[in-house]
Amino acid sequence: MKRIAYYQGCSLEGLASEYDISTRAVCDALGIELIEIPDWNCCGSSPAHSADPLLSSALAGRNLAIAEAEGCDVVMTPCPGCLKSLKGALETCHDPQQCDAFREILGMPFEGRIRAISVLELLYKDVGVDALRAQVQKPYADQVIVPYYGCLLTRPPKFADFDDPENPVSMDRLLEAVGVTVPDFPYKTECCGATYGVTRNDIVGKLTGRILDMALRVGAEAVAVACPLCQQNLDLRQAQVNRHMNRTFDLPVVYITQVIGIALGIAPKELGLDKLFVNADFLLRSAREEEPQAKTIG
Amino acid sequence: MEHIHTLSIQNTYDADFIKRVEEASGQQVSKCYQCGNCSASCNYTYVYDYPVNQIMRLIQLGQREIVLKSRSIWLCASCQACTTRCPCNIEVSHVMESLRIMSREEKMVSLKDIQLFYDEFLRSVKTFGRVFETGLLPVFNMKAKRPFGDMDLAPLVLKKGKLHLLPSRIKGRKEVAGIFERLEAFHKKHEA
Amino acid sequence: MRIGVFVCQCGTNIAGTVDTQEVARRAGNLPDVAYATSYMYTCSEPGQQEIQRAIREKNLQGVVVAACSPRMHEPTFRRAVERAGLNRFMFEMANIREHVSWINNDREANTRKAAELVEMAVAKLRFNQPLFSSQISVNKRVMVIGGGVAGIQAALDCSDGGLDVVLVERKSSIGGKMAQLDKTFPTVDCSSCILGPKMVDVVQKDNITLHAASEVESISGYVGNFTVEVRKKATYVDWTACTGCGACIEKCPSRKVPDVFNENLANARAINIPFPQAIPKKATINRDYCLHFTKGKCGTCQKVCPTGAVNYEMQDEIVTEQVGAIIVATGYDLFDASVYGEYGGGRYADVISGIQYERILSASGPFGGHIKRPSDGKEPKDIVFIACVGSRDASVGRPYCSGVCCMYIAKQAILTRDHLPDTRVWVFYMDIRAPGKNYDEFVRRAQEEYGVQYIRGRVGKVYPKGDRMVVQGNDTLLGVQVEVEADLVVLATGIEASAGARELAEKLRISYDQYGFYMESHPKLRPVETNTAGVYLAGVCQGPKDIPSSVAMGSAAAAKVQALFSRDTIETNPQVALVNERVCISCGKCIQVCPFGAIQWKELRGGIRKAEVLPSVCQGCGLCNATCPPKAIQLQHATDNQILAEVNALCA
Amino acid sequence: MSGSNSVPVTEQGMKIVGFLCNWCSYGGADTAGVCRFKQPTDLRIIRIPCTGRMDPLFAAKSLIYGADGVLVSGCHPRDCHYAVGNLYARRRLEVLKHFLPFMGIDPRRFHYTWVSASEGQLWQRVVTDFSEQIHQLGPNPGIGAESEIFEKLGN
Ligand SMILES: Cc1cc2nc3c(=O)[nH]c(=O)nc-3n(C[C@H](O)[C@H](O)[C@H](O)COP(=O)(O)OP(=O)(O)OC[C@H]3O[C@@H](n4cnc5c(N)ncnc54)[C@H](O)[C@@H]3O)c2cc1C
Ligand SMILES: Cc1cc2nc3c(=O)[nH]c(=O)nc-3n(C[C@H](O)[C@H](O)[C@H](O)COP(=O)(O)OP(=O)(O)OC[C@H]3O[C@@H](n4cnc5c(N)ncnc54)[C@H](O)[C@@H]3O)c2cc1C
Ligand code: SF4
Ligand code: SF4
Ligand code: SF4
Ligand code: SF4
Ligand code: SF4
Ligand code: SF4
Ligand code: SF4
Ligand code: SF4
Repeated sequence: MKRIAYYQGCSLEGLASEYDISTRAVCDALGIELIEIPDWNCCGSSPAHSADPLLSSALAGRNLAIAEAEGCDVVMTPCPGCLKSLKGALETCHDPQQCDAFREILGMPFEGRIRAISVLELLYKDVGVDALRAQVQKPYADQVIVPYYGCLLTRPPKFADFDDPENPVSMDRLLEAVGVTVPDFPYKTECCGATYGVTRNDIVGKLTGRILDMALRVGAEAVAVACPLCQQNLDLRQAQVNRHMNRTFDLPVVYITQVIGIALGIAPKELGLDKLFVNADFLLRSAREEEPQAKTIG
Repeated sequence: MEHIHTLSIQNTYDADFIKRVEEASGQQVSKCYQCGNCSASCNYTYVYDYPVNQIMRLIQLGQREIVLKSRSIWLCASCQACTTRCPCNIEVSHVMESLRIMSREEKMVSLKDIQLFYDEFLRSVKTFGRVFETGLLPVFNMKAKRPFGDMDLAPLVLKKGKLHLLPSRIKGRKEVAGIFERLEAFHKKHEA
Repeated sequence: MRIGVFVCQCGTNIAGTVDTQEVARRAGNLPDVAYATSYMYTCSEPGQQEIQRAIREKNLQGVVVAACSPRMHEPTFRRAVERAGLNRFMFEMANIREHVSWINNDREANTRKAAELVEMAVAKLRFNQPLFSSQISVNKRVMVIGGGVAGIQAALDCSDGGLDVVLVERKSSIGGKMAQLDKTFPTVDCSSCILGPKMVDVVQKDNITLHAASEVESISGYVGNFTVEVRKKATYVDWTACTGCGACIEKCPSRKVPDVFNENLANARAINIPFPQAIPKKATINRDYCLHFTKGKCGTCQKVCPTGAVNYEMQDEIVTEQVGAIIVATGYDLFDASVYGEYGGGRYADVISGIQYERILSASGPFGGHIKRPSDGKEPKDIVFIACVGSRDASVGRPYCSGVCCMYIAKQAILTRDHLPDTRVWVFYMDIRAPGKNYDEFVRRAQEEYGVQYIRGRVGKVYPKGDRMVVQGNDTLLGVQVEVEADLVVLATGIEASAGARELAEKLRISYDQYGFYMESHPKLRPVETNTAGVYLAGVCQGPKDIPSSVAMGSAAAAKVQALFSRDTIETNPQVALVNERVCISCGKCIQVCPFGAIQWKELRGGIRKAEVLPSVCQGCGLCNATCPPKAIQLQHATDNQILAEVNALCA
Repeated sequence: MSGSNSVPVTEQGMKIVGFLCNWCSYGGADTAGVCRFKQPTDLRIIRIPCTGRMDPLFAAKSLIYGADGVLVSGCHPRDCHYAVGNLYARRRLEVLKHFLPFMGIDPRRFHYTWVSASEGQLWQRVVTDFSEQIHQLGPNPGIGAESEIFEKLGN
């Protein structure tokens, strides 16, 4: 059995805490043991990258080194931004031209044997769609949810080894496995404004507005995400978006782990459903009632 | 968009710039044949002063100052759409990233706010080992002279119990600070 | 050996900077040199007679001429010594003009250098052996592989020249891609109207044997005498009996078979004739969809066939053909657009390829020539073309230009505006490549007369919005991102090597480039020949090209074959490798390296094997010679001894 | 042979053996001549059908017998008249280059390159540069004599 280290990253400690608890709850329900990286630090995110790629690699590298020292084979992180930093660090570590500088700056032993994966890859590849389907206790009945992967999860292509960079399907398949109806969503990988939440929320307003609008057009009741930044932009900032775009969006934006958690029979509170800004109780529709008339609700 | 009148190419041509960008990014900029796919795919083209394909063209023409002073390089969100679709296998996003670093080094940063946010972010990491979201925002707002930026969100966040009043200080923050220090020493050594 | 040396002055070309008298004098002191002299213009008629006279009078057994480059006059002098009774390989040249007198003015150094070059030539000549060509007879039948327009042209031209032709086509009908096209640029005339008569000619010529639904199984032999095994695939219909009446097709209950000829825009039946003008017009059963084969249930076609042609027991058959030359014209395939996830080809019904659009435009196509979109049959109001899909794109491994798509986009845009004057046409392009006669004018016409909008920039993404598609691109001339909403998106998918091209090349022992296109012998001067004697190329199998060039190449290949067949025998080149069986240790290394497959095992008594060179196949590269560990295999006229003699003469 | 460097070597010239393939480089050398591109006089060209015919032994023997330099030139990779001969040559000659120091021969005395029949100017440069290099190295002191290189590489 693989030893899986868990790297939650700063966002999941703060504004995205429900992503953290739902990830842990789902893994627990599926019998996956997560070993939290002791005393992990921030991976540096885009600011580190824009300052110096070596800084980014070394910051992420410290977490990898700790996980490796704990005897783990893979590091799983729910945050695509962190994933990019972790993969970047591994790339630097294996690049003959950079590895010496990397090691010097990292300043601790690290072999670079470990792999970095996202929670999505863990569910899609390691657990598998069929195994997940078999564990569903409360399948959804008629909920229509679009999967929104965001820009980083499947890019750049050299890092996206588990799904197609242009038309990823892993989240589609996972959602379908728990009974959700998944329409074709053309904006799966469009960027939502990423880190400009703070500095330029006019940009976020426009880009996020497009995405929410397209979700409504294809008939979605909610957007499923796998990235804390996407979630914040789409959910927390939905009111800002409404102001910028002169709209009245009221679209739940839920973490994929929350959607799956409900279907696995986990209590909504244990998935942090109450922490979302736009109410997402529609998810519970079929979870409460399994009789056919449930279909008439809503 | 600033209008370039006549660009007397040789007067502002910096051949060394092309070389430095290529070295820093590991990308061969001369491979770009100006298809425009990067700009077609970039969600930020509308706020850029030069669409990213023009940034690539300006590098090819050695126009260091226009490039390093452009707003585009700071508005790039590293979303990788350009890298993913470039038919010439250029990691365009990587080039943009290298330009940000160069513009910082050469003191040509156009959008100081974004740089400031990045700096505050890293300061937080260096101090606590993790990012302290609650602390980062007010400091940034103050320094950026936008005291009420995002204040509309505070009550929402507070209500959901998501606002931490204290940073989580990790035990290994000395180790993390050490990374910053060794990096600085490393660069000093290599400049010498 | 008695050797004669002739040092040419070439007027002042050589004598100006080389003391030719001195060179001749020093040559006279070399071992075995019986006669040495200097002459004004050695290649002139009197010069050659002087050599012949010396051969006779001085009883010379070998001749060295120190003059210009052997690439210039070696054949001249070889003929000259032959006329005087010497074997033409008892001759060597020293290049003292291009390599000496013309590149430096230092008379002393030049003279010394010229003398040394003569010394080297003499040293080599002392190891020369007479070599003799042999004559091999030529089988004057030609095989053409691939029945597209290039192959058809080649077959008809050979047939007109009185040759017997065997045409092998892997599909059930000839015609290739051109048969699928609606109209052709730049004249916009009907494709099947100009191709149809040529296809009919093929079956009407007595001297053309057509094997359709057939592929080449194996090839052996060499120029003049190839043996080709052809696999005739089981069609489950006896073609000698089938009249092409179509009764079977009408009654066949299996109706959901992808119609390949119509690029899957319609359905066909399990028993089918691909298109009305098919040649041969014979039915074929598609096993994968036939209920008889999949479920063991049906037998309708057999029952309704008036001639009793249907035969479910039919097996593949191998026929052997003997030919003297082969023309390869296997054409191309199209890039699979679904590789571009961002364009949605293969995912969205209204994102189609250029060849699919040809079928839509065609009056015999799935919509009877009415332009409709596949999803709901509506007439499109906006059509977007995207150029260079799977071309000029290193990220998908296709960095080359497909050469024809700029033109076919213009053609299809013009035809669209002809059919539907109210429909707007948008073309996203990077560069317009239209270098043929009347080609650029044609593209200009699309813009000037037909109002087609060209937008310069590659497209980032295509996605559905409502029941239309949004094309997100960039106008690089304006420097802005642009969006165009379209009802139909046509991807100009590029040309790639046809499936199985590499395997066929290996059977033919011809080389191909990294993309699978066949390599011509010389990119400028031998464009239809390959490096394997007797094998010629025509059409797109050599690289992307349009119909006029494919046809020209078909005719050129036919002309090459006629030239080859104009003699009854061909002379072999005797400068080939030769194995000394006593020295050969049977390691097989030479067999592995020979690029032409010219070496094979020869079984001796007692089960011992030794390498043996097929002189008619060997091209004389010498790779085997350099490879052979005990140096058992020696390239005649460039043996180790000969080359080392030159080295010795210079260095020792 | 010490002190031979002080002898004005150009007077006698150096002995450089060139092995050129018939199809490309020999033609390139002809083109250079036709264009009257001036070149040093030290080179003596041996015509071989293809660089694939080039037995590394020819080069080694030349150097052992006392040639001061050996130059091999053929068609550019992919342009080989015989499809792949030059690719084999490249591999073999690369090995030879690494082997020369072990014979005590300065590997700079050996060079291989690609020149096509139309590249007269390139040929002029190749010959000039290589001849210059050999003049700088001076006459070949004989096998084993340049062993300081051997020592350097041996470590
Ligand atoms: C959409 C589109 C529109 C075009 N429009 C025009 C136009 O308007 N004007 C123009 O000049 N050009 C046009 N072209 C280009 C034109 O199609 C080609 O130039 C022409 O068809 C090339 O002919 P060919 O005989 O070389 O190849 P093909 O037409 O591909 O014929 C090759 C034949 O060989 C057969 N074959 C393949 N492999 C084997 C094998 N191993 N054994 C036996 N048989 C084999 C194939 O089945 C096929 O029948 C267009 C191309 C496209 C894609
Ligand atoms: C600057 C330049 C560079 C080029 N570079 C390249 C290149 O790198 N690669 C390439 O592939 N192509 C190149 N080309 C194109 C190339 O020159 C032509 O494709 C090629 O020369 C055409 O050969 P031809 O025999 O058809 O015509 P020509 O070379 O023009 O030969 C025609 C001959 O016919 C003679 N003639 C004309 N009228 C009569 C008459 N009435 N009676 C008798 N004789 C007559 C002429 O005197 C001439 O000798 C280049 C062209 C130019 C202008
Ligand atoms: S990485 Fe930057 S330049 Fe590239 S598409 Fe994204 S935002 Fe635009
Ligand atoms: S996508 Fe690549 S080739 Fe095209 S303009 Fe951008 S950088 Fe240049
Ligand atoms: S043989 Fe050659 S060198 Fe002599 S005259 Fe003829 S052309 Fe000139
Ligand atoms: S198989 Fe029989 S029924 Fe079918 S087309 Fe041929 S002759 Fe007609
Ligand atoms: S046997 Fe097959 S081909 Fe014939 S009619 Fe039935 S399904 Fe069609
Ligand atoms: S012909 Fe035109 S469309 Fe086709 S690959 Fe070349 S440039 Fe692109
Ligand atoms: S000389 Fe070349 S072609 Fe001839 S047998 Fe040897 S390797 Fe083959
Ligand atoms: S390489 Fe030489 S020894 Fe080996 S099989 Fe061939 S000829 Fe015989």
